[in-house]
Amino acid sequence: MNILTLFVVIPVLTVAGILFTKDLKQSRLVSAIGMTAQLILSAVLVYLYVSERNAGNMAPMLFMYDLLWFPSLNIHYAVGVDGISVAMIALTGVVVFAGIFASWKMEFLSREFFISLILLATGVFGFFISLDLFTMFLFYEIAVIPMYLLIGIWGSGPKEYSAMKLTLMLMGGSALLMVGILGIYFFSVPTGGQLTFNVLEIAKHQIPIEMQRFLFPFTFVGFGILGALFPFHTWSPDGHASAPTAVSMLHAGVLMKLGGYGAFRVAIYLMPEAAHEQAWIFIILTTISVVYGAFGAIFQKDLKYINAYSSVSHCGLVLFAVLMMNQTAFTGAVIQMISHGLMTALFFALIGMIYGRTHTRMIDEMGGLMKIIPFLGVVYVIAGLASLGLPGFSGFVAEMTIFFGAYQHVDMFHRIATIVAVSSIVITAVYILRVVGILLMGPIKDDHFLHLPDANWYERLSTITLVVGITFIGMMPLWLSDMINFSLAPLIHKLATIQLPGM
Amino acid sequence: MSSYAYTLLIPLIPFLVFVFVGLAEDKLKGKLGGLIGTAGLGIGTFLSYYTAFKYFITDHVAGTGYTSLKAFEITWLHLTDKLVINLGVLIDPISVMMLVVITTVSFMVHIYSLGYMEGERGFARFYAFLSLFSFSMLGLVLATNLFQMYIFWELVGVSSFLLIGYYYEKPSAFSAAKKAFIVTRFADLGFLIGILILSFNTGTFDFQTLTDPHGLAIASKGGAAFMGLSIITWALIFIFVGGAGKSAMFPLHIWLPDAMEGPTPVSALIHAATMVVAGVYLVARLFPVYAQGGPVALEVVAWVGAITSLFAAVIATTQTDIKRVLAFSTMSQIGYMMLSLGVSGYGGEEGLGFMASNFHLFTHAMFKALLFLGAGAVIHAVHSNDMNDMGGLRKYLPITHITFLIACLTIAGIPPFSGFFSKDEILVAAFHSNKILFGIEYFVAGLTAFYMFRLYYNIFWGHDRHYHHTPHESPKVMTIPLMILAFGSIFSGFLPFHNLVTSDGLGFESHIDWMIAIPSVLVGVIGIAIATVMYKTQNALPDKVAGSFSFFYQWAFRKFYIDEIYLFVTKKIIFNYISRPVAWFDRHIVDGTMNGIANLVVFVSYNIRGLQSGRVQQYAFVFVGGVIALVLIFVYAL
Amino acid sequence: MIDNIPLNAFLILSTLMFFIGIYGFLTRRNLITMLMSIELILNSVNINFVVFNKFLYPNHLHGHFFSLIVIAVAASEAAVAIAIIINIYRNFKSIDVDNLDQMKL
Amino acid sequence: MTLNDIMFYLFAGSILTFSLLTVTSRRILRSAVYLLFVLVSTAGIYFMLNYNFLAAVQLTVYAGGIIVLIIFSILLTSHVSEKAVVAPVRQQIFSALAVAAGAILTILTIVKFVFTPTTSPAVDANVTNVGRALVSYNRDGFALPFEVISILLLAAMVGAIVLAKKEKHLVPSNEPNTNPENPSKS
Repeated sequence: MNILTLFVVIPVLTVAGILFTKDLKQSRLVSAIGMTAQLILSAVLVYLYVSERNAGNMAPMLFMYDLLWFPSLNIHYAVGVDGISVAMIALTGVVVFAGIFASWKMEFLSREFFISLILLATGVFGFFISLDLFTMFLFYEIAVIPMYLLIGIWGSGPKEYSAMKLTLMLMGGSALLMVGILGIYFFSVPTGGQLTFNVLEIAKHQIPIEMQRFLFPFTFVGFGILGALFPFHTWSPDGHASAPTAVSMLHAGVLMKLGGYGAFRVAIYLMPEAAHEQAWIFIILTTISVVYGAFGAIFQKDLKYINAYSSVSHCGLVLFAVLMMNQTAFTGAVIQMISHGLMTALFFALIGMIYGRTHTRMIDEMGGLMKIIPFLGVVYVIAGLASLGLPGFSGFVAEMTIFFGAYQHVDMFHRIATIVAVSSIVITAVYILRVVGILLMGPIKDDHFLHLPDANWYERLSTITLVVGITFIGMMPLWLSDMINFSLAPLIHKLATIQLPGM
Repeated sequence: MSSYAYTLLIPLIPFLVFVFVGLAEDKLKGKLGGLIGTAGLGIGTFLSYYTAFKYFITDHVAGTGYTSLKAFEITWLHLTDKLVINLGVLIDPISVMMLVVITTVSFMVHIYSLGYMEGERGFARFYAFLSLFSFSMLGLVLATNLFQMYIFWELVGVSSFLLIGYYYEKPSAFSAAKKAFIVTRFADLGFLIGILILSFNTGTFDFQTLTDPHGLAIASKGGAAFMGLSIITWALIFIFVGGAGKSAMFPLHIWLPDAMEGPTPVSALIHAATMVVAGVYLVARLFPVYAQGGPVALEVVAWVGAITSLFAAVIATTQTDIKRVLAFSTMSQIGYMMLSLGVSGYGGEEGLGFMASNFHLFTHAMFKALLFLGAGAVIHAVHSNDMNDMGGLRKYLPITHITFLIACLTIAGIPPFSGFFSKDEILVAAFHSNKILFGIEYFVAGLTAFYMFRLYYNIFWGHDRHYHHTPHESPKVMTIPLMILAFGSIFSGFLPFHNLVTSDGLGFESHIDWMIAIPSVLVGVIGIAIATVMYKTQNALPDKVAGSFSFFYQWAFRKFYIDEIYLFVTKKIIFNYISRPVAWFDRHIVDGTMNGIANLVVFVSYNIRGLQSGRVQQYAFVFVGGVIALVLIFVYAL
Repeated sequence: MIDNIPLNAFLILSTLMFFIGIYGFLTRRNLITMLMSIELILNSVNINFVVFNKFLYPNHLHGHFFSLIVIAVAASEAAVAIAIIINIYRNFKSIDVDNLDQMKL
Repeated sequence: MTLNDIMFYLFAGSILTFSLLTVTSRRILRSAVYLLFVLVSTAGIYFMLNYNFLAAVQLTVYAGGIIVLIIFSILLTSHVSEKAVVAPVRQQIFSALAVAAGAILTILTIVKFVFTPTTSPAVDANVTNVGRALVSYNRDGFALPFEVISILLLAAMVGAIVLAKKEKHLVPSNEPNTNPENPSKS
């Protein structure tokens, strides 16, 4: 069997396995085994990919497999990966793995919980391996639907409201996306002949520029909603705040990356001309996202809200970089996706663990936790420092690559946008340190907190996995950036050869 | 060239120590963590001295200049085709000098802390952070390129943050740490923008390429102009903003006094000797670019330095917290260094200011670390920072007293202590460049002598206070570093800096200009004399003087209300007028729109629901109406 | 026999009857009277069938038989409807159509 | 104007009058009686059209069967003297307007349309012909509809019985005291 297909098969088998379990212990064991297998598989994929490239395989996509499953519309199950997808798959593997261990104590309807969680993961994995727009969209929907259940059933606070809001807004995004994808399909082969959903096929042709102008905003905004593009980001704070820990992790860590990845792989790759023309609008929006999310985070009191706004800011940076449309910025965008995925998953995991102990997420009700739960405290500080872009952690690499990439544009507009975006690093520092200060430092506010237990083995496993990922990328970014760089070649080539009307 | 490859170990050992001690913190009982840290740094110190010896003496071919060489370099990240981030080790006069400074002071602080921090919770953590700081600072000075410098610049900032916030249970300590981090981070924003501009226009981060006199950076000084200055000048000004933040230059200095919340050895290491001079080092590192590519930027440096030195010295005369006095003194002295760089030219005698700046950096590191460690010993003895709680301590703390006195004389510029030599060079350089700046510095020299001796007398003279327990001299592990640093303070002035550390690598003849030196010594002596009159014995004179200048005194005491202005801007304006409205806007406008759309749908469907009333007659009515309408449309209208 | 009466007269008669039936259906609140309105409607339709048969296609008997069938259907409809009405009456103690809005739930 | 004409207008007049009375009368029982008159008049029209069999069926099934059924159910569900609740005036006006519009439209259409009768020889609708056609399965035979109708009638009969039969706990009664004198009934 094709190695990529395994990424869909293993979760499905895991789900099937969970169906036969009876209680929490069994279902979490099965999930853990399945997702560990998945993580190992991701590692194997990275290894295979790198060795294949080193062996001189220059094909744009590796491990291709193609199966026609709906002939009348020419829809294929077409899979294949390049460096970017491999990186995203590895990220997903890590985050899902950590997510399972973060929900080790999910007592309520545990079987159903793990099933939904792994279905969600299936969708995400499927999305990243797909080369066929329709199949990609299908997997995207598979990922979104369990979200509703996960938040609506296992959430906290106004969970029905949040679940509804999140799902409806994402579905709104899907609707726009559907228009975009169908449009692309119908204009995929302008010279006549069999229409196709295959990304690689479409990329060989040029979609008529009039259609691009019309379809690009649909596609970009459709993915942008998932990537928390201002002003379509409001599902994110509410959704994240209500979601259970593992879901927040997966959602912010991976699902939001679908937006960035899709915007890049579909919107920019297939419609570069329109992207060039309309980029300025979205650059303004994403610049606003970056700064605005950071400012929004300063004033929040709920830990999850803070992190959700920070995600808005960081994901804004991803889209910002994608729109800058040069190699460095693209590389930065991908690294930022991975880096933010790991960091935010770590944050949400920690928040979940802290909440599980103190039963509050309001920062002003807590204080001095560093003394009580040093392990979680230290990891929280690490996550915070990574998030504010400290060298040695992945965030720094990503942000710097983005800023330097963005600054390569010679005109004033891009420059100013870049400098405004750069200023977010200060604001980020402000809110991160504010939280760290109130939450972990200072005197202990509540005597009830005095005897809270520090992290368990599974919590340690979950967080350490993520910390290792963050530090590894932060310390040795070269291999990752080279892997991504190589895969960008077709796109860069396409960008270099497009004829820009009126330019 | 690769014969210097071992220098890689100098930063690497502290890093490994950090990782090891940091991870095994709980397991390290007693002083084990500290001993490991100290041992690691001891090796580093030895290697640094060996490197200095080798670079300046053994490997140096007489009559030639000192060249810069890369001992080690790896590629860390590709940004664009041209911009590559390397990590490496650059060996040249200033980096070797900084190696010596950092390892010496850091080693002393490591030893000293074995005594000072004894019994503190998180002793091992303290040493882990110290090692992290040493690693970052060494990485910073050994950087081969601007970006590596930025990386370590940030790391230095975070280790400073961690160390200031060492007593994290104290809210004041943490808020000081936060303030330090955020203010310097804000400055780093300038640094980063500067790097962006500079690297884009020159296509490189590498120091050797940047400072190449025929390189792009210098050659393009007349390039594209923006608001009257060339792009390179702007870049340099932005970079200087970063340096000013780290070096606590006015108006980005506000974090430094608060940073005194950290343990005293930390203040000695980070906030006196090493990290705060990073800004000076940065400008010195890019000095050829500044001098030849953007003279205007250099003028900015000079004026900011002069203003800061004056401003800080004035405040220092009014403070009562001994560590804060020293902090302002540090600012003032760094202002000197900046000024000196600012008035310097490039090459030969012109580069006197450059040499003087580095010279002063070196001597200052010695005597300021000494002062801080001495202050630490005093605090250790009386458990207070406030000089009103001190007096007559010379009997109890003889060694501390003597070393402190030496340091005070050094900073006051009294020959033959080292401060005299370095300060004299700065004054000469200023004299040749700008008479106004020279005048300011003369005045500041007097003020410096005055406030240092005010401090000295208040601590060691005057009458006894009622101490909780009789103050006693610190253990040997603390006094020996004091003695070593005192030794350094006395004799480092005789080092032939004009031959070793110069702007172009070539030595030049330097001599003491007695026309300037004698008045400067006199000014110092006058300052000391005034302080003696006012503070040696308890009398009412200080209050009278303060009273007669009450308005100005109040201003200076309140540090010219700069903190309040910042607080106003951040708390009131940013917090209340930006962040709060953004949060509100998000909740009510953006989210409100989304909810509004949802509510509209609910509203519409609620009303449409009325149509589905379950009343047959209503359905029938609509049905009939519909049929009629259809007939009208299809039979009559069409 | 009635050839001198125009076809339109019959049609207008049945139209009026039809709409009177509809009027009744729309305005009466009582299920039984609504049922009677429906009978009126059916009746008017029957007239149409018959008249068309007679005047336009006297060579066939289709309209005639259609009327017959309609009558049969009307009978069975009435039977079922009345059964339902009685059932409703038993459950709701009312056959006022306005009370019967449970359908929407 | 022949007698036939007079007869026709008489029938037409009575149909319209009694139709109106049927749908407007406040007493349900009277409505039923007025409906009976309408149906009988309709049968008269059929007679005039020479469709004797149909007229007979109309009289027996409609006037005889259905009306009786309706009257029974009225008696079962309401008191004889009870006056029907009248719909709100607004509803009446709107209905009347809609109905009037519909009627006018239809009549206009009828008037404008030109009907073209066939020229083929007529078939006499006497009982013989009707009966033959009803059971014939030739091209113009109606055996199949006839069977369908018979099944429908059967189904309706069964359905009516099932529906009208009193069933236990069809709807859980909220008012157990409705029939206190006869608890075994429910």
